[in-house]
Amino acid sequence: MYIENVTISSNEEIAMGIWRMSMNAPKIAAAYIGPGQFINILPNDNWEHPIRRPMSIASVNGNIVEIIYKIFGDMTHQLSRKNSGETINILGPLGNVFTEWDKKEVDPILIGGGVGLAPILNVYESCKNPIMIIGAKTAAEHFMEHDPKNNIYLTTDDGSMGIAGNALKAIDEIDVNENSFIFACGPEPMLHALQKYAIGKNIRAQLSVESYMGCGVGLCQGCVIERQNGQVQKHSYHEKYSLVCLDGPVYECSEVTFG
Amino acid sequence: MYIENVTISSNEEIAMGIWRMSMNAPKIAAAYIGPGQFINILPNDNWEHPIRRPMSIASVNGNIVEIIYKIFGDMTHQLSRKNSGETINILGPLGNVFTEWDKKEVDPILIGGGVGLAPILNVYESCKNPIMIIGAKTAAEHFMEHDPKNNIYLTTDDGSMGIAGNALKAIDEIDVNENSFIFACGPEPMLHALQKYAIGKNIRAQLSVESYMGCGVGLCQGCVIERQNGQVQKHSYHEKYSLVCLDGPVYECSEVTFG
Amino acid sequence: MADLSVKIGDMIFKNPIFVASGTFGYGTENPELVDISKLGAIVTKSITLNPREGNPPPRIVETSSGMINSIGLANIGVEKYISDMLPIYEEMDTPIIMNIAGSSMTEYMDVMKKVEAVSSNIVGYEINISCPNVKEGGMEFGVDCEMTEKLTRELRKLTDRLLIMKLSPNVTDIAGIATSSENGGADAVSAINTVVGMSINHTSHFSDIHTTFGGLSGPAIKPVGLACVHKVYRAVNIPIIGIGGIVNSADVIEYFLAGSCSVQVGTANFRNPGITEIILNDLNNYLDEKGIDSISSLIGSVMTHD
Amino acid sequence: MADLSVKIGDMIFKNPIFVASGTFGYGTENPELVDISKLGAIVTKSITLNPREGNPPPRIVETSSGMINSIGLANIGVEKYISDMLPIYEEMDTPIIMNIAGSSMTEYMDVMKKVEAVSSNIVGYEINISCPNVKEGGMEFGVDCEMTEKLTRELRKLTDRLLIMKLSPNVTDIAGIATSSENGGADAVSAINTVVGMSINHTSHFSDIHTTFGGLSGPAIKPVGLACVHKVYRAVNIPIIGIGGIVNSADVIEYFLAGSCSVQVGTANFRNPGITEIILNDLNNYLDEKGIDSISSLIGSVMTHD
Ligand SMILES: Cc1cc2nc3c(=O)[nH]c(=O)nc-3n(C[C@H](O)[C@H](O)[C@H](O)COP(=O)(O)OP(=O)(O)OC[C@H]3O[C@@H](n4cnc5c(N)ncnc54)[C@H](O)[C@@H]3O)c2cc1C
Ligand SMILES: Cc1cc2nc3c(=O)[nH]c(=O)nc-3n(C[C@H](O)[C@H](O)[C@H](O)COP(=O)(O)OP(=O)(O)OC[C@H]3O[C@@H](n4cnc5c(N)ncnc54)[C@H](O)[C@@H]3O)c2cc1C
Ligand SMILES: Cc1cc2nc3c(=O)[nH]c(=O)nc-3n(C[C@H](O)[C@H](O)[C@H](O)COP(=O)(O)O)c2cc1C
Ligand SMILES: Cc1cc2nc3c(=O)[nH]c(=O)nc-3n(C[C@H](O)[C@H](O)[C@H](O)COP(=O)(O)O)c2cc1C
Ligand code: FES
Ligand code: FES
Repeated sequence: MYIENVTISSNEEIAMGIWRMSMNAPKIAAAYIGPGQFINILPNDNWEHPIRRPMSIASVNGNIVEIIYKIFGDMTHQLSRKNSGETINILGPLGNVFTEWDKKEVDPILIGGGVGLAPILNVYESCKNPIMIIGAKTAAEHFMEHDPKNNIYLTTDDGSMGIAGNALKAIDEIDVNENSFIFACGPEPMLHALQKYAIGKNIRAQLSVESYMGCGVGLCQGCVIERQNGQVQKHSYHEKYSLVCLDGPVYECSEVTFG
Repeated sequence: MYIENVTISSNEEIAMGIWRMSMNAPKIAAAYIGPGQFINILPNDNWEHPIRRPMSIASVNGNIVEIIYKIFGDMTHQLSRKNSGETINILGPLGNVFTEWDKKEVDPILIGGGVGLAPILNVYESCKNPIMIIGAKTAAEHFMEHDPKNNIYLTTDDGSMGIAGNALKAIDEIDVNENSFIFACGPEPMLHALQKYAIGKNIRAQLSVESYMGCGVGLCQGCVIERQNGQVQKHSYHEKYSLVCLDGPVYECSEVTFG
Repeated sequence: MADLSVKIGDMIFKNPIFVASGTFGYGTENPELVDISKLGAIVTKSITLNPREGNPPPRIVETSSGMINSIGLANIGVEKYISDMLPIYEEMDTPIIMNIAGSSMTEYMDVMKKVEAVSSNIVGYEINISCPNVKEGGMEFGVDCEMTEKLTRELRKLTDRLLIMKLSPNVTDIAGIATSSENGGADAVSAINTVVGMSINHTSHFSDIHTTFGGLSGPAIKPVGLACVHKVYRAVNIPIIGIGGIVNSADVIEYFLAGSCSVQVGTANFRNPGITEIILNDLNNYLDEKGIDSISSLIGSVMTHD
Repeated sequence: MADLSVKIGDMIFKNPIFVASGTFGYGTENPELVDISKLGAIVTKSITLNPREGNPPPRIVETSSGMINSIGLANIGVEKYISDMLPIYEEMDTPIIMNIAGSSMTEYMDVMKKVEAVSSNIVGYEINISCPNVKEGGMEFGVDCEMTEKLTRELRKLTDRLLIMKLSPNVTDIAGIATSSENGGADAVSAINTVVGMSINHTSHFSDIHTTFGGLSGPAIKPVGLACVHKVYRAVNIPIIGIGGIVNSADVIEYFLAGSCSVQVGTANFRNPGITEIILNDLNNYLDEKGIDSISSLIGSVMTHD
């Protein structure tokens, strides 16, 4: 875990309101252990926003760490106004990783909803023969091609591209077998639906969840999610709640409770 | 009085830590009535610094309003990082003006200490045959030449350029007559000393004072300076204190009390 | 367009955006930058029985997302308010709420009696029992339930105009003070006045404020204002005027959700004297986009998790 | 190099930069980003008699220059603290101050008795009588002078270690509570805990915090913390540990000038777990540049205008 002032090597809008930023972060790149991990970003040094913003790592190549982010509020807006050559301060790598997607006996189904696509693309890059489903509200938010022949399924809520509907809709068009293993990241309703789906179909799933983070490093106890059956994790002070920043963000499907 | 989002036409360091910024501010330029007036600046739209920063107008040419500022704290630092083409929000023109410097029977002595030089340079530009004294800590903070033949006297506290010492030191080298009239802007100790000097020599003086301003437009009652003999001004709620933003910033020498 | 009108006592205000006492003078300044006829109401600077020169400078200083002030109730006194201001208000169609401060029950009453004795179009009184910056700021009332109730009751007897008690956040139990105001007969309470604060220059080692302590305002205190309003909302049945750190329409919505039936904008006026007009426009757009017919339907409707 | 050591009771701390309770866990986390041996002391997360799971999420939200939290005293309970933490502390050379919370006099006492019954190197106790987020947070003590004095007196009987009462800003008269702590036999007081606050999402209309109200911390509350410290400084003779919005060395100086004899850094750790080391370096430079021999010489030396 490091704090680095990193130089931005590129920062561009890749779809409507969706940006990709690359930074030269040698220490964090070296310490990175795999898809699912995130960094905690501080776009500037004023204290109007005292708290960093967590962003999943979308890829690591050499010293270059990449994120994909959506402009949501003030800090992501500020992020989008940074030019290459400018520096920002990041803390990472943080959190745990998706596992087993690289096992021979696993048929991975990668599902990314909204900005949840960042860690999913990260898995996709190293994954053999995955099926990938990426959901968005509308065509303009997609920057890939709907390509079912190559097992890339895009969905849009408004039907303007790919499959009309959400990721659940797309999964119906896919053959699911006992080796199927869902790896998903996205908004809570999507994860909740996938949790039910996976339990119903009796297939495994790993879900990367979001929560409001005060620190990202286990100090504030703010980022909790309720466990499903009180498993104790070594970093937690307690049994009912898990710390997403340390124990997560990736959980086995039935580990956590939504809503 | 207008609030304008103005485009910066230039912003450059003209001496060590001293910057000059020009902006295209047609409304404020049109409403400007003379040297002494100031604008109230908001370098950005975040609320970490809720309060604008007052800056004297150094010149107005056509639509172009110019300020000269010193990097002091966060807001002036942010100002210095603005590029031409970017916009900032300004409110003005505010405050009253130096008067009588353009009268035939007046021999003006213009004195600027530190960043107090901005309004002084403004008078200088339109003034016939003035004597001008500009004080700074050290040579690097000056951007003009010490040129006594042309009645431009520079002083430095450390003696690294021009006359060693403060503005009072320079005034000793000048012939003062009954038509001499001091127009000064600078730090409080300098103004206080000039006040005593002018009263002692029985010459007139107008002093542009600084005070901490919450609004610049008469709403907050924060910017007060103590009057010397309880003159009532039309904008004041009270007799003991004057509002620098409305009644000032320029006062007749014996109108106000220092320290 | 949504209905922005709000009701306090028997008065209907055309919109809920008021300017806060001490941040907009007597409503007669600065007409260039703001169309005051668009304001829901103007709360004028605290008036005391005698004119007050206010505290010596430095009176204000900026802090993180806020500012501290200690103006010290500089004001023209009630006589001059009556002679110079009331006639101007007759010409204005913006409702004026007169804010009164005092150091004793009699002082508050004397000020109100004088104003009630003349004819004017002011619509009500906001009673400042919460100024932290002067001994005479009424804080001894604002921190004590019994005295608050007594003062409210006496003032209630003097006027049929709106009677609004302005509450301090610098107390253990603001809901208790609000209840006392309600019991005393107030039409409404406004909350909050400034939070006691201090600032020191680490280079000069001087206090940044002449009186050492001052009142903190601005976005920094918005969470405190919201908490106070919601606590009071749970305790009383009279309307609440929300104050503290309001700088945009989202803030107004949050104050309504917490329980306000109108709001006052203070410190934000210093940054932009025309900010209330921007807030009003944005508020209209927000309500239209959300399909909310009347802003009053939002009052107190925050959804809590418990 | 200036002398940074400070004295509280009989204890000398090598420097005045402590980390605040609840913002640094048990001092056993996150060793990668901060060299904890450089800290003046670690105040550990509030411990209660029984383990507590804490409040449901959402537990935190950002506000202007601040944040609200309502963690709800999630903690491992005193038994586990004794079995799992105390042995680790034996290996550390950073002084540990144990923070205790409780819902009754007996609970505070029981926790302390259990710890006093075993051997450990903790140097003192900070008693949380000011957590605004749970019924069991001790606030009923923190707002009442008599109960504060009684609790302090009882705890004083149980230990010879440092006894520090942690004060709430959410009271009418913090100086009174501080005086009661002094009278009860406390070695020091720390001020402040968080300020009660609320935050609402204007789009969803939901409270941003599960428990509706939470505790505001960060730079936004620095003026409140400074004012509280200075008020307490004028009222008591025991040392004061300053807390609230400290993010850099200038803030530390200001807290000393206001009357603190050491400080705690809270929220700033979340932004940068290594921030205390930066503060410490800058503090050293500041004192050297100013030619100040000992930081303790600054305590309470703010220059006021009156
Ligand atoms: C583990 C994790 C990984 C994430 N990865 C990505 C990613 O790859 N790309 C992406 O676009 N977004 C990602 N997010 C979400 C991202 O952190 C928020 O969109 C961002 O914080 C918004 O900041 P803002 O200032 O623009 O918006 P704000 O206006 O501050 O906040 C709007 C919303 O953003 C969320 N948010 C704000 N602050 C935090 C915080 N400190 N922690 C968590 N959520 C917060 C809240 O839901 C809040 O209501 C991730 C979140 C988590 C927890
Ligand atoms: C009428 C007037 C004209 C001025 N003209 C000029 C000028 O032409 N060039 C120039 O460089 N400076 C000028 N100043 C001073 C300038 O306003 C301050 O240097 C500036 O506000 C510093 O802001 P900061 O954020 O960089 O520093 P900060 O760190 O915020 O403040 C440092 C110091 O700046 C002063 N200051 C901060 N805010 C204000 C405020 N709202 N009002 C007044 N003073 C403040 C205070 O003394 C404070 O201690 C003028 C001030 C006044 C009142
Ligand atoms: C400079 C200044 C002067 C004030 N004067 C008064 C006053 O005279 N009477 C009063 O009741 N409140 C006064 N207040 C308090 C405001 O009316 C308001 O309650 C407070 O500032 C919080 O709102 P804000 O955060 O929007 O500024 C004053 C506030 C400021 C900043
Ligand atoms: C997330 C969080 C958890 C906290 N938990 C505790 C606690 O368990 N016990 C306690 O006495 N104070 C607790 N506090 C209060 C801090 O110790 C400190 O008093 C307060 O945050 C003000 O300091 P700051 O502005 O530097 O954060 C907590 C604060 C935060 C932000
Ligand atoms: S974000 Fe602070 S503990 Fe997880
Ligand atoms: S700066 Fe606000 S009244 Fe002068």
